[in-house]
Amino acid sequence: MNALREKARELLATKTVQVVIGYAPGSGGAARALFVREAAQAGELVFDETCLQNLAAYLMKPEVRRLGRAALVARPATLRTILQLAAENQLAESSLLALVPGADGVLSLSTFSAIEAHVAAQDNDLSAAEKSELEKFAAMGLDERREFWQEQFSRCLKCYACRAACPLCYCTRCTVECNQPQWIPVPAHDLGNLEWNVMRAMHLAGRCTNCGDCSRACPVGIPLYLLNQKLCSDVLSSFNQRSGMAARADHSLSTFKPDDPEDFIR
Amino acid sequence: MKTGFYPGCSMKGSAREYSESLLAVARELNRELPEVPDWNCCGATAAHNLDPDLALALPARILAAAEKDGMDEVLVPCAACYSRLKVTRHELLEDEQLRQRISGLVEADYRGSTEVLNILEWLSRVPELEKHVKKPFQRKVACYYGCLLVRPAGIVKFDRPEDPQTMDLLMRKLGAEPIDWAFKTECCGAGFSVSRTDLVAKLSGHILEDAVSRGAEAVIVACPMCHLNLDMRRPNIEKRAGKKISIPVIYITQALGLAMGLPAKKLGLQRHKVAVKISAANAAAKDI
Amino acid sequence: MPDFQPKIVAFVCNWCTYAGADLTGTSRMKYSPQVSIIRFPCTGRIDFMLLLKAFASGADGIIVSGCHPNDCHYSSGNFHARRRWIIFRGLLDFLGIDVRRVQFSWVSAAEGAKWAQLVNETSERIRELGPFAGYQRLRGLGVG
Amino acid sequence: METEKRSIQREALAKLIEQWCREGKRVLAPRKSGDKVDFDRVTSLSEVSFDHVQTVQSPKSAVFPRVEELFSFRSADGQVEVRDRELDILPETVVFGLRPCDAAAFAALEAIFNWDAPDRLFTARRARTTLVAVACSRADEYCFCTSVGGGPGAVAGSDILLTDLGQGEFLAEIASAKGREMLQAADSLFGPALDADKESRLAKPAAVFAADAVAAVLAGLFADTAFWEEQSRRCVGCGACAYVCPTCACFDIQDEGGASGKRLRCWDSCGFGLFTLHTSGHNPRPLQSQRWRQRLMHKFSYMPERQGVLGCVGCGRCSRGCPVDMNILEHLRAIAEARP
Amino acid sequence: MARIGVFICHCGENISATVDVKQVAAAAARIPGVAHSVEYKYMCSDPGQQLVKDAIREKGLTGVVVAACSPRMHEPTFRRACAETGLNPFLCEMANIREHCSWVHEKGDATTEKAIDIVRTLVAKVKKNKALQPIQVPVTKVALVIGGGIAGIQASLDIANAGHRVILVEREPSIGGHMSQLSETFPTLDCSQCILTPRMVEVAQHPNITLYSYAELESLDGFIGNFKARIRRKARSLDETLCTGCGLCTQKCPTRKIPGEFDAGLGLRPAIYVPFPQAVPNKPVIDREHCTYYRTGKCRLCEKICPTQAIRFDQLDEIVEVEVGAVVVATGFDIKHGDFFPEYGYGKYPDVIDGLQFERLASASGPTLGEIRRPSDGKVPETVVFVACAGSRDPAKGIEYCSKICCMYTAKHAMLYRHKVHGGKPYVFYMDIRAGGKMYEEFVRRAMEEDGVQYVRGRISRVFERDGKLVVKGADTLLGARPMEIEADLVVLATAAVAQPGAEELAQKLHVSYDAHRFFSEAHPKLRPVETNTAGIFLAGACQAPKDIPESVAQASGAAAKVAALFSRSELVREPLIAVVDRQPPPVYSSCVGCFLCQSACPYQAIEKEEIRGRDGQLIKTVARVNPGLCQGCGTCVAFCRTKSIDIQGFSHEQVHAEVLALLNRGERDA
Repeated sequence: MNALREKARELLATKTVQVVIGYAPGSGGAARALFVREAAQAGELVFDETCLQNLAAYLMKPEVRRLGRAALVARPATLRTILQLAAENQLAESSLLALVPGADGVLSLSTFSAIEAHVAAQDNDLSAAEKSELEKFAAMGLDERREFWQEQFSRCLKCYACRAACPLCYCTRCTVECNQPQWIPVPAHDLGNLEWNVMRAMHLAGRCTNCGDCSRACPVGIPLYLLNQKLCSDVLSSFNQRSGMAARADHSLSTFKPDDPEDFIR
Repeated sequence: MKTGFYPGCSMKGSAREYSESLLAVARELNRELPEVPDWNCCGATAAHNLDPDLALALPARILAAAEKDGMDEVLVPCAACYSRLKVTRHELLEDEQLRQRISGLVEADYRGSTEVLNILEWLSRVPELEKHVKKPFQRKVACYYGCLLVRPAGIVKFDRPEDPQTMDLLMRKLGAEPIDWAFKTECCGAGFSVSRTDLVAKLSGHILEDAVSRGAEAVIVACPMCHLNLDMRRPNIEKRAGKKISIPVIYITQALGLAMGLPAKKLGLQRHKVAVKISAANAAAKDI
Repeated sequence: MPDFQPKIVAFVCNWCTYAGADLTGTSRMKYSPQVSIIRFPCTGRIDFMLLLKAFASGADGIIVSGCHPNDCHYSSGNFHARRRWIIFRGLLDFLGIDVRRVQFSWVSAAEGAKWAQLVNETSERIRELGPFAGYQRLRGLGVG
Repeated sequence: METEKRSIQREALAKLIEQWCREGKRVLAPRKSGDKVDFDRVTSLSEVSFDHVQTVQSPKSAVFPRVEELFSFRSADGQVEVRDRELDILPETVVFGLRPCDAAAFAALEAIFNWDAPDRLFTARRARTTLVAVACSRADEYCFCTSVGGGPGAVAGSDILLTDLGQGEFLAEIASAKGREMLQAADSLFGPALDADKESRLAKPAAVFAADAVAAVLAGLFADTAFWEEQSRRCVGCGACAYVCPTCACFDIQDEGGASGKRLRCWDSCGFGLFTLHTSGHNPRPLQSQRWRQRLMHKFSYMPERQGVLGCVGCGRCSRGCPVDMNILEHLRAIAEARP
Repeated sequence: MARIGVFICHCGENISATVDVKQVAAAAARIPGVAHSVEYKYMCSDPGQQLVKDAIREKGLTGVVVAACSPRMHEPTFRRACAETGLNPFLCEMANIREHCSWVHEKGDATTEKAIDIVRTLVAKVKKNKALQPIQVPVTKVALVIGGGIAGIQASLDIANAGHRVILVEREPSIGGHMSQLSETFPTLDCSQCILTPRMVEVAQHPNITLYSYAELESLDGFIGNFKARIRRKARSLDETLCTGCGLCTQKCPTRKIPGEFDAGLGLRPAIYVPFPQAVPNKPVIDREHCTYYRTGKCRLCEKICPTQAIRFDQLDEIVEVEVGAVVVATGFDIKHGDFFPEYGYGKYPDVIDGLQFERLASASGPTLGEIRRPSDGKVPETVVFVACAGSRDPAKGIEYCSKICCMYTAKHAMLYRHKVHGGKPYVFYMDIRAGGKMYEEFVRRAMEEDGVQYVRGRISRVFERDGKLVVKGADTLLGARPMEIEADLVVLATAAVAQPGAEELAQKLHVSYDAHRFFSEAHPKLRPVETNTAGIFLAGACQAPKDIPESVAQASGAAAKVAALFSRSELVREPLIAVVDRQPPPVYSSCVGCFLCQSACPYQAIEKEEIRGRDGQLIKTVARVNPGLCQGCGTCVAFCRTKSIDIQGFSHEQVHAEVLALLNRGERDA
C-alpha cells in the first residue's frame, strides 16, 4: 500500500500523470474510486480485497479524460479491459499507465505491450467456481433455466446500472436508445427486460473481460455475470479466443475461421 | 460393444465348417459371439420373390430379437443371410410407416440400433490382426466375394461393388498373395445349384478356371452358397470342362485359422468335397 | 392441438437461399404455407435482434438460411453469421429458450428440393412443439 | 386528526394480514430474497421481514408502477379509438412494513403528481393505498431522516404506525381516517393502548445538516462548475439512485404496438445522458456533473421552492444502491459546508 | 402520408390458379397507407406496366408494390417502369407470390392468406423505402481472361479486336488448351492444330493482348469495372526477354524420360521443355520437380549451352498486380481419371486408355506420329473397343450428367482408327447416341455405314487381361441382352468430362458460384448464360459445362461482346444498395463510436476511418466511413454495429424491422 502511495506521489509530483485513479475506503466497509490529482492526497489511496471496481470505466468518461494522462490502479480484469478498449480504438497508449499493486511493490505498465505481456502471464481462465456454476446451469432443464431467468429479469428496473458500470458499454447511443426503429422496448416489462439483457449479453460477447461490475452494480441483484461468463466460455471453446488479451485484437465476433465448429446448421 | 451371431441354416448344416472355423477363430481372438436368441430363418432365397411382407418380417424378427438382447451389432457370416438382414434394416429405417407395420406383424419392435455386419467387416475391425498370425499363409490365392456381399451397393455400402478389396487386404495380412483377377464378383450360379446344375457347372467353372490360370493355389470365399457351388459341384464342373480341377475352396475363417496355427480338424477342413491337403508339419509347405 | 398452424418466418439471403426457394417454385415442389420469407442481401446482414423481434411479434419458429460455407456471394458474410449463431444459439439455450424453434441452414441456389424439405421438416417440428406461448406471454406488461 | 394509540400482538397482526387478503386487498411488504430485502406481494406475516434496516426499492411502485398503461388505442378505417384505463379495477393495496421515511415520501409524490393538473391514475392508486408503517429500531450509516424533518418513529404520512415493543407486542398509532377505517374493520384484533416507552425502542440517527441551510447554499452554487465536477467525478450516470428513490417521479412516455397498442408511462432518471437530449442533437446537460447537480438541486432547492416539500426523506436508498458509492449524505454535508 | 399502389399479377394462371387474387387485392386495399390496389392478368406486359405508370401519375403514388414473380425476375422491369413516371425506382418493391407462394402451395385459403401476408410485408417495407440515387463508378477498360484454351483465345481476340486491352492468364507454359492436343475435329475432320495455331500466334502478336503464360490468378478483389487482380507468374527459370526459343536446351537436357503432360502421359519430354512445337510462347520452362540441378545441385547443362544466357535457376515466382474492369473465366474442363471404374482396368492395363490419349495416338504430332499403336507394346491393334459413357450418365458410380462431347469424339475416334488401320475392327459400346448439332448425326451415320464401325447398344461389365488380350465383357441390349465377350487389343474409354481440379478454389477467389459438379454457375440458365452472379465476371467454354469447340467459341464471343458492351462507357451506374454510416449535425456529428468492429467484418475493406475535426482543427472523434466504390452491400457490418450507426440502403433497419412486424401481425391487416 505504501509503495502504491509512493508511486502515485512520484507520478503526480513529476507530472508524469495528471491523475491517479485508485481506491479509497468508502461507505459500508467497501472501497470506492478515488481521483488523486495532488501528490499530497496520495496518502488516501488503499488497495485490498475490497477494491473490486473496474476503474477502466472512468477512462471512457469525458470529465475524467479531460483531467489529462491517468495512472490507473488495475486489477487483472482492469488490464484486460484496457487492452480490449485499445483494440476497439478507444484508448490512446499515451493517455494512461496502469499500476498493478503486488506483493512486492507496484508494477507500473506504461505501454500496451507491457500490459499485454503482464496479462499473458496471468491465468485468464474462468475460476473453477465460475466454471462449475456454469456447468450446474448447463445441467439444469430448459424449463428450469427459463423460469430462473424469467424471475431474475422480472426484477430488472432498466436503471442501466449494469451498462453504466461496464467499461465496455461506452457507446454514446445504445441500441436501447435507437427508436427508428425501436429495437428494444424501453419499458421495464418482461419482454423489454429479456430483450435488453439478451442484447447486452450479445453485444458483450467476445468483448467482455469478466470484471463482474455489472452484477455488482445491479441494485436488485441479477446475476448478470452468468450471461457474460457463459459467452466468454463459448467464445473460448468455439473460437479459441479471449477478449482483452491484446491491444490489437482479433475481434472474435467480427472475424471468423472457415472451419468454425458447429453441429446445428443443416 | 456387444456383438451377436446369427448363424442361419447353412451354418448349422451344409456349411458347418464355416461355423466351426469362425467360432474357433473367435475363441482365439478372445471375442464372444453369443447367438441371437430364438432366431429364425432369414427368408433367403425364396421369400422376397414370393411375399414382400414375409421377406421383411423374417429378418425384422431376428433384428428385433438381437436389439432386445442388447446387441449393438450382429455378425452374419452367410452372405445370403447378410443380404436379407441388411436390406431389411435399410428398408425399415427408410420408411417409418413400413417399420411400424412390419413391427406389428412380428410383434416385436426393431428401432434400428443394432447394426448388421458381414464376416469381412467383422474381421477388418480386429485391430492388428497380423499379430495373431503364427504361420503365414504364403500362398497365391483367389479372393472370391460372390454377389451378395457387395450388392446392392447403395444399401450395403460395403467396399467397391465391382472390384472389392477387403478380402484381398485381409489375406495380405495373413501373408497370402491375392491374384489380380476379374472374377471376384462374377456369378457362381447361386440358387441354381439344385435346379440347373449345368448352369452352375458353367459359371462356377469359368471362375475356377480363371483362378487356376492365374496361378491361384486356393479360392477364398465368404459365402456358404459360393462354397457349395465351387466345392460340392466340382464333379459337374470337371465333367463339363473335361478336366480335373483340384484347386481347393476354403472359407476366409479357415484360412485365418490356419494362419493362426489352429489344427485343421478344428477348422472343419476335412468336410470339404475337394480335399484340402495340409502339411501338418509346416503350413508354409507347398501343400496346404 | 391438431389445428395449430405455426407462424414461421424465414430470414434468407438473396443469392443462395432466396434463389433456391425460387427454384423450389419453378420446380413446382410443394411445401407448407406457414413459412414466409424475408429477403436479406446476405446472412451476414441478419441481426440477432431480428430473431428476437420475430418471436416477440408472435413467430412460433424461425428459419435462417444462406449460402453454404465458401459459397457466400460476398465471400464471408455467412461465416460471420455462423459465428454469430453459434454464440446466439448458446445464449438462447442458456436462457431456457428452446433452440429447436430456430433452424439454421445452408441452402444453395441449386437446392430447391432441400428448401422444400427444410420448410416441411421445420414446420412439422414447430407444429409438434406447439405455439411459442411462453415467449408470447412476455408481450403482456408483466409488471405492476 | 388526533393520533389514536392501540396495541396489537404479533399473532393478531398475522390475522390482520390474512383478513386483508381475504378482502381482496393486495398486500405489499418487505420480503427477504437472497441477500436483499424488497417489497413484494405477501399473503402472510411469516413472509414479512422486520429485521432489515431498509428495502432496496421504495414502496412508490404501489402508486407509481415502473411501467403503467395510461390508455390503449386502436385505429380502424381512418378512425382512432382511445380507451382510458378503467380506474375501478385498480387494486386496493396495503403497503405494510414500510418505514416512516417511506410513508413521508408519499407527500412528495402527491405534490409532484398533483402539482398543476391532478394525475388521474396516480390519484386513484393513492386513494386505494393504505400505509401501515413499522418504526425503525435500527438505522445505518446511510440513514438521515432526522436531517430532513423526519424521524425513525415519525407518524406523519402513515395511516397506521407500528412500533415493536418486544415480546411480540406492537404499539399501533392510528394516524388517519384510512387508518381508523382499517382499525374499525378489525377492531377485535387490536388491544388497548399500552404504557410503553416508544422512544427507547427507536433508532437514533444523528442529524447531520439542516435542510434549509442546504437549500440556501444551493441557490448560489449552480454556477460553480468545479465544485460539481469534483463532487460527481465518481458518478457513472446510471439510474439506480432515481429508481430506488421513494420520491423520484420522472417518467418517459412510450407507445407500444402498431395500429393498435398502448401508451405507457415508464420510470426515467435525470442521471441518464439522454434525459435532456433534444431532437436537434443539442443537450443542455451533456455532462454527468450537470446531471448530478440537477438531481441535488431538484430535491433540495427546486422542490421546496415550487412544491413546498423537500424531495428527500433521508431513507439512504440511493447511497446503498449506488454502484460507485455516491453517498448522498457526504455530498449534502459538503454542500452545507460549501461557501459559494 | 404514404400513398402506396399495390399491383397484383395473375401471371396468366400461374398465380391466380392457386391464389385468390381478387381477395388479395381487396385485402391490400385495406392496409393503411395503400391508396390503390388492382389485379391484372399479366402485370409485366406493356398494358400491365401501363397500369402501374398510370396509377403512379393519377393517384400520386409514393411507393409501389408489384405482387407477382420473384424480384430476381422482374424487379428491374418494374423499377424501370416507375422511373419512367418520375417515381424513384427504389420506391418499388416486388412481393414474390409466385415462386414463393402460388407455385409451392395448393389452392386454398392458406395460400391466399400467405399471399396477403407477403403483400402486407412488402407494403410495410416500401413505406420505409427511401429514394436512392444510383452510384457512378469509373470503368477500367482492361479485361482479364483466365485460361488460354480455345475459349480464352477467342474471347481475348474478340475483346482485343474491339480495341480494348486484354490480360490473358494461362496456367500451363503454353496457351492452346485441350484443343491443341486433339488430332482431328468433328464433324469436318480438319486438323485441330491447323485451325488453332494461327489463333495462338495472333494472340501472341496482338498489340492489345498481354499474355501471362505459366501463371495463375492469386486473388481478385474489387467489383465490376474496378477489379484488382494479383497474378502469380510462376518461375520458368528463364529470362523470357533473352530466350529466343532456339530449343538447344531442350535438345541437350540429360533428363529426358518424363511422361509428357501434352501427350497425356504417352510420350516423354525432357526436364526443360516446350510442351509442343507450336507452343505460344515458344519459350521453355524448367520442371523443377524432375530437373537434375534442382534435385541434386549438379548439372546446369542448359545454362552452359544457352546462347543468350537466359537460364535463371534462382528465379522466384513473381506477383503482378493489375487493374481490370471485367473478367472472362475460361478455365475449361478435365476428364475423369482414377479408379472410379476399377472393373475396366483403367490405370491397371496400359492398353486401356482414355479419349485424350487416343487423340495423341491419332495425332501427327503425337508420340507415334499419328500411327495407332497400342501403348504396351507398340503393336497396331486389330480390335479396338470404344466405350462411350465411361462414367457419364451414371449416378451410381460416375456422374449424373451427359458429358456431351463423347458421342461425337468416339465416332471420330472409331473413324480415324478405320482410316489408319484398314483391317481393324472397331466396336463402340454406347447407351444412346446424342448427335444433336449441325452435321453431327450425319457424321455418326458415316462412321456406322461407311466406315463399318460396329455400334453395340449396351454397357460393358468388365475388362480383364487374358492371354495378352483385353477381354471386354458386355451385353448387346438390342439383340436380347445377349452377353458379349470381345477380345480386344486396345480399349478406349470416353471418360466423363468434369470440372478442373482447382475450380472450386478459383470460384471462391472470384466469388462466383458453382454447381454440385463444380462447374461455374451462369446467372440464368437460359437468359444469362455467359454472365455469373457476380457483376463483371463472365464465363466462356467448358468451365461452365461440357462443351464442344463450336459452342465454346460461340460462348467466348458472347462473353467478349458482354465485355465490349461494358467497356463502351467510361462510367458505370451501380445500384446504391450500399452501407452508410450515420452523420448528424454538431454536436453529435455521428452516433458511431469508432470501435471499428465493422472494419474487421467487411469482406471488401470498404470501411475507412474518418477523423472529424472542429474548425480549429481539433480532433473531435474518429468514426467509420463507407467507401461507396468498394462497398458491395452485404450488410455484414450492419449486424455488428451496436449503436446501429451503419445502415444499408435498400435493406435498412427500418425496412427489415417493419417487414418482420408486418409479416407476423395479421391482425393489423384490417386495421
